[in-house]
Amino acid sequence: MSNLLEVRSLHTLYGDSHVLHGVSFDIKKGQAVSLMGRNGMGKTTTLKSILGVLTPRSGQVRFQDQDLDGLPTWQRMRRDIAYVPEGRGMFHNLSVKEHLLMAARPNQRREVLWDYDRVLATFPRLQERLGNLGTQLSGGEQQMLAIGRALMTNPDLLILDEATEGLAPLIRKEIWDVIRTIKASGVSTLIVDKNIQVLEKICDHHIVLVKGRVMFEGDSQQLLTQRDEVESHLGV
Amino acid sequence: MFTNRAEKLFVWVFFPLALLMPLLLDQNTYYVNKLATILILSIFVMSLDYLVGRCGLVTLGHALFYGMGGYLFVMLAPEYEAVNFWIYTFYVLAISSVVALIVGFIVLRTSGIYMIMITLALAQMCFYFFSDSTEFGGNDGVFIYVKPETSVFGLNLFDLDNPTHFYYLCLLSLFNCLLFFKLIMRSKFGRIVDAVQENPERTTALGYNVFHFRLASYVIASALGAYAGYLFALQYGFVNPSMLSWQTSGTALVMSILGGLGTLYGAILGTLVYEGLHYGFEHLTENWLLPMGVLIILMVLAFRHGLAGYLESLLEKRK
Amino acid sequence: MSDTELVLETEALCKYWGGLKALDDLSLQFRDRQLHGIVGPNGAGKSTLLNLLCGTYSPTRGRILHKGEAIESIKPYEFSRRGIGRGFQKTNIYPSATCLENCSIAAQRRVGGSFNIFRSRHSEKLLTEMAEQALEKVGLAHRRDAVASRISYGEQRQLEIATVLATAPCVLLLDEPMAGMGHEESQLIIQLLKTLKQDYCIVLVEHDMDAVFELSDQLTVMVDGQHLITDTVDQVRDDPRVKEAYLGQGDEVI
Amino acid sequence: MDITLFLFQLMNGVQYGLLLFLIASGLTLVFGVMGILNLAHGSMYMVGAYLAWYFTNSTGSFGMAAVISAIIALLLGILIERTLIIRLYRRNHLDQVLLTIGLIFVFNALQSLLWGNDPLGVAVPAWLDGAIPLTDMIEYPVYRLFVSGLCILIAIGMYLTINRTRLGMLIRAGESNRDMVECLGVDINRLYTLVFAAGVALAAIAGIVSAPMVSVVPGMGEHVLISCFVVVVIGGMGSIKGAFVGALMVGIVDTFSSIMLPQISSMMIYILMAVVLLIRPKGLFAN
Amino acid sequence: AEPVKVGVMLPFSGVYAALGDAGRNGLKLALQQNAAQLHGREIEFLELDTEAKPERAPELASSLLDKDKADFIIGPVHSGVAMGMSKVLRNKDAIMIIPNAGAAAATGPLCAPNVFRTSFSSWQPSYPMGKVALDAGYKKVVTMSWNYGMGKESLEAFEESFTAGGGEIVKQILVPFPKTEFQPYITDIAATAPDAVFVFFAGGGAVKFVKDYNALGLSDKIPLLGAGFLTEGTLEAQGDAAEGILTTLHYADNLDNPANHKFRQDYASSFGKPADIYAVQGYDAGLLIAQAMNTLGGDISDRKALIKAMEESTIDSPRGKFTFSKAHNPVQDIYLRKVVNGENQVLSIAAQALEDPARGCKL
Ligand SMILES: Nc1ncnc2c1ncn2[C@@H]1O[C@H](COP(=O)(O)OP(=O)(O)OP(=O)(O)O)[C@@H](O)[C@H]1O
Ligand SMILES: Nc1ncnc2c1ncn2[C@@H]1O[C@H](COP(=O)(O)OP(=O)(O)OP(=O)(O)O)[C@@H](O)[C@H]1O
Ligand SMILES: [Mg+2]
Ligand SMILES: [Mg+2]
Repeated sequence: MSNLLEVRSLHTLYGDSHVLHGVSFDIKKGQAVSLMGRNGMGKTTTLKSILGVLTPRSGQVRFQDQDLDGLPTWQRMRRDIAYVPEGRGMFHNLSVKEHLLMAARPNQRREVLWDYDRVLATFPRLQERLGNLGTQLSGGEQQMLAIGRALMTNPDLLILDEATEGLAPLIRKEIWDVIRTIKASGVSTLIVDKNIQVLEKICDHHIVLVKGRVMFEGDSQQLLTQRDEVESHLGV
Repeated sequence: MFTNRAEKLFVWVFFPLALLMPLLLDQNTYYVNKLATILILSIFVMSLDYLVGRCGLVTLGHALFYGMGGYLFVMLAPEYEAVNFWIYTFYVLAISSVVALIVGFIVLRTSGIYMIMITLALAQMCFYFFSDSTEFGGNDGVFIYVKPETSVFGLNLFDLDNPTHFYYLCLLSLFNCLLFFKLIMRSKFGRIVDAVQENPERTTALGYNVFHFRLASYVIASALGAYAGYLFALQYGFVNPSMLSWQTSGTALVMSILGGLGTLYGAILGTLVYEGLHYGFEHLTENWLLPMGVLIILMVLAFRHGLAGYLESLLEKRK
Repeated sequence: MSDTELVLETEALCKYWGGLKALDDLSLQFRDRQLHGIVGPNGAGKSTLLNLLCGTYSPTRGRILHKGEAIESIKPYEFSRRGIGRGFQKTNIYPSATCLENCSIAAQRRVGGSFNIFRSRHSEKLLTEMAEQALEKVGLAHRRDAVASRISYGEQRQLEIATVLATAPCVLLLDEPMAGMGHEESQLIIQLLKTLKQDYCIVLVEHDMDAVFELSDQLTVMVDGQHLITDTVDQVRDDPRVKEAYLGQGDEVI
Repeated sequence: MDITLFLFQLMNGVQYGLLLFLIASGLTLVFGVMGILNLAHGSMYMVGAYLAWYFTNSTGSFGMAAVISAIIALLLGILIERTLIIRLYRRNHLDQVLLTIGLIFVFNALQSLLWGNDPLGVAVPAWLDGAIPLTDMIEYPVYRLFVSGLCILIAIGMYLTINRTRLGMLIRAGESNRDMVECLGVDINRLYTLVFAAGVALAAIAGIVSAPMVSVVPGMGEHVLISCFVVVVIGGMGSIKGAFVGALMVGIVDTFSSIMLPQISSMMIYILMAVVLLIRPKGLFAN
Repeated sequence: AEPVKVGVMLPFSGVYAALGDAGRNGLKLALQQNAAQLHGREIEFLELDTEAKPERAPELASSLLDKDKADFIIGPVHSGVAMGMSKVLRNKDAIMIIPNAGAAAATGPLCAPNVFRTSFSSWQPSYPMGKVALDAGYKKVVTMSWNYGMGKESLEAFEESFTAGGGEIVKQILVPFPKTEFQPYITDIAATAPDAVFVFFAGGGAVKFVKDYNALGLSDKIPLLGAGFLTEGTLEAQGDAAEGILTTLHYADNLDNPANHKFRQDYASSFGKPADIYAVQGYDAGLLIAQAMNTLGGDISDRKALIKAMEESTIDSPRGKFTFSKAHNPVQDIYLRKVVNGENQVLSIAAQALEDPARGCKL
């Protein structure tokens, strides 16, 4: 299996404060990878550095064997990466329907796996709220919309930052199911979440960040064996 | 009181220098007058800066109060009799406060661009009222023939007909104004003013009536704006509706942004630099608009937080 | 169970958004020194309920009683003055102020003197103490002087609670305080809420079931704006309707 | 006022309102939809009028001049956005006030240097230079009807683009959260450059088509600026429909108040705006 | 000897810039042509842009007076600015010469020994039109102008002579300044159907008005009369729409006198465009200075003598010879003109040596 995403020794700073201290990891095609860590350890920063929302001081990001360094965010996303940000990124002046339609685009191979109807079928709750503005939705509905919107771009790599935050158990389960489906369809995912029990089952590969450094990296088997160590990193 | 390094530096350089200025200028009537005008404008701009920069209430109708300061005097004072300056200062402050209370009650129901526009609308109405009026000189303006005297308990402090005296009155006013605003910002009231600007929703949820704080600030700033207009009217004894025009509000806004929004002392800086450039270019070339415009554009691009911000970053680097 | 005083009460409370019944005919009772959990699927109207209870929205119909007095038509800021404090679902703090200042703003409401333009904001010891205490309680004391925008998301959530605590409320309305928090911090909040509920009436909306089950004295389940059940945790947990509508069957990952 | 006179005045009001919409349309886009506070909008209007005058004289054809001027304006818009506005998106909105006031100064100076200060006139193109007699007293110039038609076309076009197309959704989304739009793989910078340029071009087009009806004079931009903002705000930020209704309201109210309430007609559009905002603090059609 | 300092306070930017330009051009031309009369003294020009902002007028006037110690201060165009200037300059050492602003007050209640005007009072160009209208047999007239001092004074002056001769003003329309949406008013005029319309407009507004009036088809149905500014400096922009308009003014392009021929030729060759009334008025301000200096042999230090010399001078202006009234306003002929082929052509003299009543002046 070849590497889909290669992240090499990222160093990212906010002004003077050095947050990432050489983060490196790989994501293989079709893999689901979890990124865990306590609050403020640099998970979101890592994601934003990969996407080019933040400019790392040094380090490389390669996606599908191409260098992403120096490319603007939109060009990176165009190579079929999708992002569900922490805080959901709703547009206050667009309706639910418009949120989905505006994002719609086939992937680089010009396939359309996710279209408007499929997204609505996946999140029936949204169906009822099509005319509402994004910010008028309940928290969970917003989360679904954010995922749906990301799927509309037919990504090869889906990056989820705390995607199940604020979701009811039943819906959370639905989301995990969706992620499974997505994974089964060959889309890779990078998931930031705190629910280690679930991640253990869904993801093939796990990364734990502590203070901007990768403290653990391994598959679910390794995670199981080193459970205690990992949990101490996570403060469980 | 003046905690910020740049601010301290500015205050320590500006005010002593301003004190000496009439002596340095050999009491040249024009220059002293010109500087006094700048000081008056600084008061006006500072009151706007407080409103825009510290309270987040952007208005394009501040000239309403500037003009009101002038016209109130014209309306209240007898035409050929010297009145007492301090009593009329009180009148101007009191009446403009009442007006501001009413106006604020209306305009503060809206926010953002809508507030900008509704303040503009009210100021324009007032502008046209005086512009079309026959009793207040209409478009051509009115003269104030007799300047007030300034005695307190028989002690005559300033002779307003003397430019140097008038200059010191303006300087004193400006200094007090800055002090007053600093006091406010340092106070417990100021804390809530800051809070309201940054997150009104949160502040409401914490149990503050945001509207009251905004209204109080609006009244304070408007009254001081009116005071500036009152001084301006007295300086040459000429009041014209153009004091009320939106261009007056707009220019003040430009000065306060240029100076560095919300820094208060930046208002003085902004006024000084804007007027200085205006003066310089105007005497340099008839097409002064061109260099002036280009320089303004360059300054916006170069200074993230206005001149005050630039000053601060300079001091930061040296540290 | 219902031995403590009734603090907050809703009677047939309704909130409609156009045709949507976000909240329909809800009658609940919240008691002092109890933690009242509210759960329900997304969009069930939980946040709407909290928004009504703290005056952000005004109800379409129905009444809200605080210690027997109808308060549904008073001004939003007066809710807080009556001691109804609220934490938001979306983090809602003063981003450019320090953590301490965030809490000071809140504490000053109680100390008073907010229209005093002559008193320095830093002069009052009592006020600072109250703010520090609030930070202490949520475990943010070490971040006292950090600017709020620069602390992590989880910490911001903690700060949010601290801010509410600094107003010294008697009713605490919390909307998903644990969302986005790590285990350790969540644990901290759970502990905190445990202590707090000995003094306050707390209304907690949360999707973290472990926390809700552990903390709630009473638990209400809402579905689509309607009241489903209010009972003790054990009763609710085993209710088949709740399983169907909210919890789902068994483990999260099938 | 008898019924024919009333109808005439109504027609005047509608025609003025349509023209106002045209002049404000660029602002609706740049300010209402994109959220850029462009005070130099009036200057763009002025530039359009002067360009139209210049090229009408040099090419001898108004139609040709209109096309050339509109293209120049579009390029000018791209230039301004790329070099100046782009640096301000992430900064305080009020910096845009300062910048665009600087631009007003520059444009006024350039106008004076390039074209002098005398009032200039552009003749109505011959193929539109007719008039339709309405009564034995009054006739209505064909050109004005043509302009009204153009305004309606532009209004419909803008409405559909902004509200119905994916492009329009992206533009609106950008106003709400630029980063997020970029995270969906959209080149938001280029998009905004184009929209800004389109706004500038619309302002210039308004200037171009107005040129034969008005006098091309220094300061003509500043006069229309406030009216444009009034129109956009009455309608509600970001709403094309609102701007359209707002423009018609202003046009009609202004027309009738001129005749029926001359004492306060100067204040009338401000009174109108104040009343609208007091009843609906976010304008008529804000969402 | 020291150069004579001539301060120029005119609008060089904004709406009135064209008027400022023309006035200054005329002034400079006059002083250049008559350099011989200055007895070897150089002229130093100090130019300030008033931006037509009244609130800045006192400060700028003070700049010329107190800082530069100007001997003459020429300005302004705008009446509000004139008021602000006169507040500072009245009874001061410098001589103020107004080359355009018509405000009655300047040579009325506010007249002063050191304030001269080489242009007109707003009364002058409009008053004679009343008689012209009566002679043409118009009985009912609608008057219209912007709602500001100059406009209102013009309409009053017209009304004064027109109603005195038995005419009737059926409607007076005052348009808010500087609005140029004239269509509703013109429609209203059409509905009123008067014998003629008398208007005061100038500059860009005049262009717009004449175009609108023509576009709505009224120009060949209801004759348009105006104070001459309606067609001064605006004819090119107005194009055909202006043909046939009758105006009264103290000047016309084709006045047949040597001074005018020479002036127009020199002006056109110096500045590349035809002269208009604003240029003439500036020119005459220059002539006034030159002539007074000539009388005094170049020594203007005695201001009393200077004022006397100015008061007594007769200006050989392109508009014809004129003298000054007690209030320092020109006593001049007013011509009736008609626009023919894009030119203001003289039909007759509408009023001979007309003197402003100078109401309220105590000189
Ligand atoms: N805009 C910013 N400016 C300065 N520092 C920041 C900024 N954003 C984040 N930080 C700091 O960077 C560190 C990492 O933040 P980040 O948001 O990446 O953490 P995280 O792992 O995503 O945490 P969480 O689980 O709370 O979302 C934190 O310590 C935070 O204080
Ligand atoms: N301002 C509004 N305008 C229209 N509809 C709204 C508005 N606010 C909320 N709603 C709708 O009301 C319903 C209830 O929303 P609410 O936010 O109370 O849900 P919730 O129970 O808090 O859900 P979650 O657990 O996802 O936060 C939702 O369907 C939402 O779309
Ligand atoms: Mg994060
Ligand atoms: Mg909620």
